[in-house]
Amino acid sequence: MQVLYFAWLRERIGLPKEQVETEAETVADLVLELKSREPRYAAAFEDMSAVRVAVDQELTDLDAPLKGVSEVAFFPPMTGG
Amino acid sequence: MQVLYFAWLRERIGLPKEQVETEAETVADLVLELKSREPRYAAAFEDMSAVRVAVDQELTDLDAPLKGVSEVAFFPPMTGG
Amino acid sequence: MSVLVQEADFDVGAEMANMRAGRADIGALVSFTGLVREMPNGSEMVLEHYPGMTEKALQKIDAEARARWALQDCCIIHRYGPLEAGAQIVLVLTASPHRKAAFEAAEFIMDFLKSRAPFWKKEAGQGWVDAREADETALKRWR
Amino acid sequence: MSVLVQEADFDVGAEMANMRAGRADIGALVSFTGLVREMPNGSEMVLEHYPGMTEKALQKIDAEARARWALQDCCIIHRYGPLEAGAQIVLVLTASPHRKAAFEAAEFIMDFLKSRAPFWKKEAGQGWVDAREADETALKRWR
Repeated sequence: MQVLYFAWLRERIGLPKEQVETEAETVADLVLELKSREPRYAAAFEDMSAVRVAVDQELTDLDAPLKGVSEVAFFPPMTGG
Repeated sequence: MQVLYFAWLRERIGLPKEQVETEAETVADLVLELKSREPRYAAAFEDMSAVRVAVDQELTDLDAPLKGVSEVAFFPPMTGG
Repeated sequence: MSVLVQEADFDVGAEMANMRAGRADIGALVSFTGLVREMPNGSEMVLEHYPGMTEKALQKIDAEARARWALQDCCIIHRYGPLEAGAQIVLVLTASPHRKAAFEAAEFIMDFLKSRAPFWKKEAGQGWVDAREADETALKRWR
Repeated sequence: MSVLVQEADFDVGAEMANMRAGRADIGALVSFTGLVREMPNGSEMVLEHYPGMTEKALQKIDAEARARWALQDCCIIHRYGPLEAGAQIVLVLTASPHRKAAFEAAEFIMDFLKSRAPFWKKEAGQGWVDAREADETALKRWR
């Protein structure tokens, strides 16, 4: 599964995207898994109220299932326009 | 006093403006006076709910006093924009 | 001058560029352009107006909008005379730091202009256009 | 295509002329242009986006607006990359027979675009711009 990071999440984690092999069933599970890996993930995902998630390029939430998913993205609240 | 007519009021009365000497105290009085003059005025002012009035270029109503006024205009509801 | 009443056409892009020129504090620029819609019979209309009162009425609407919203600039251009189908009739431009004020002020100006500025449309072959009840109703929103 | 995500600037006048070309049934044309406002420190910002998802999100907003209002046409252009103070960021154009639909649809699109399209602003010397509570609140109007 491709995992993407944008804005300050990209900066804290230190890369724009990576290939992640995981058995995580939901986005929340994936976040826990990443946090346990390295401090930079723990720092990025410290306050999940400031993090938004998209699964296969659709906005969703932490409960979203990951079965069959090819792309997950994490980013802060959007500030376009 | 200068009296102006616009749109179908101008067409019914047959002129865009005229000088009127009057003792009328209000716009309503002026309308009565004009109606009594000639049928074309009576026809133009037949349905006053379809007529709007401006006194010295400010929208107002039939009760407006005419003392000191130099310009009165009659026209249908506006359809600009 | 932010109010123009003219027979000539106008250039929306040029008016916008003009409003933006020499400043970088505008966050939101809203434009409304009113156009002559194709008519079933005939393709031309004539817009009559009340010279003198028209400018005053538009300036009053412009001043009222500036008093109600934090506008950085505001511009109203309204044409008169013969106009073909597809032609531009009116332009309202509003500039503000934030979008809500720019949108609301432009809507407010159009709502008042529609039934408070002395213009009358006559369609070729159709006669004088009736005022729309909806235009009068639209004003109530701003009371 | 009515949705464009691009680094290049856009020409509002040209986009409007394009929308009006070859037709005379449009009565109301509303544009919203979002601009980079001058910042206290530094005069540049960078707009990051999520290629692929951005286009999808904007197309979804565009489709939603067309479903809710009787639009004759609709166009969204959003830039990304480095942008100087005064630069254009976003353009929304809506065309309709009547003004109410054109105004509402443009506001709706901007309200959703602000907090639902994947763009993030970083100001030079200031860091990432925080989302505004007011932008989230603005969405409630459309429920």
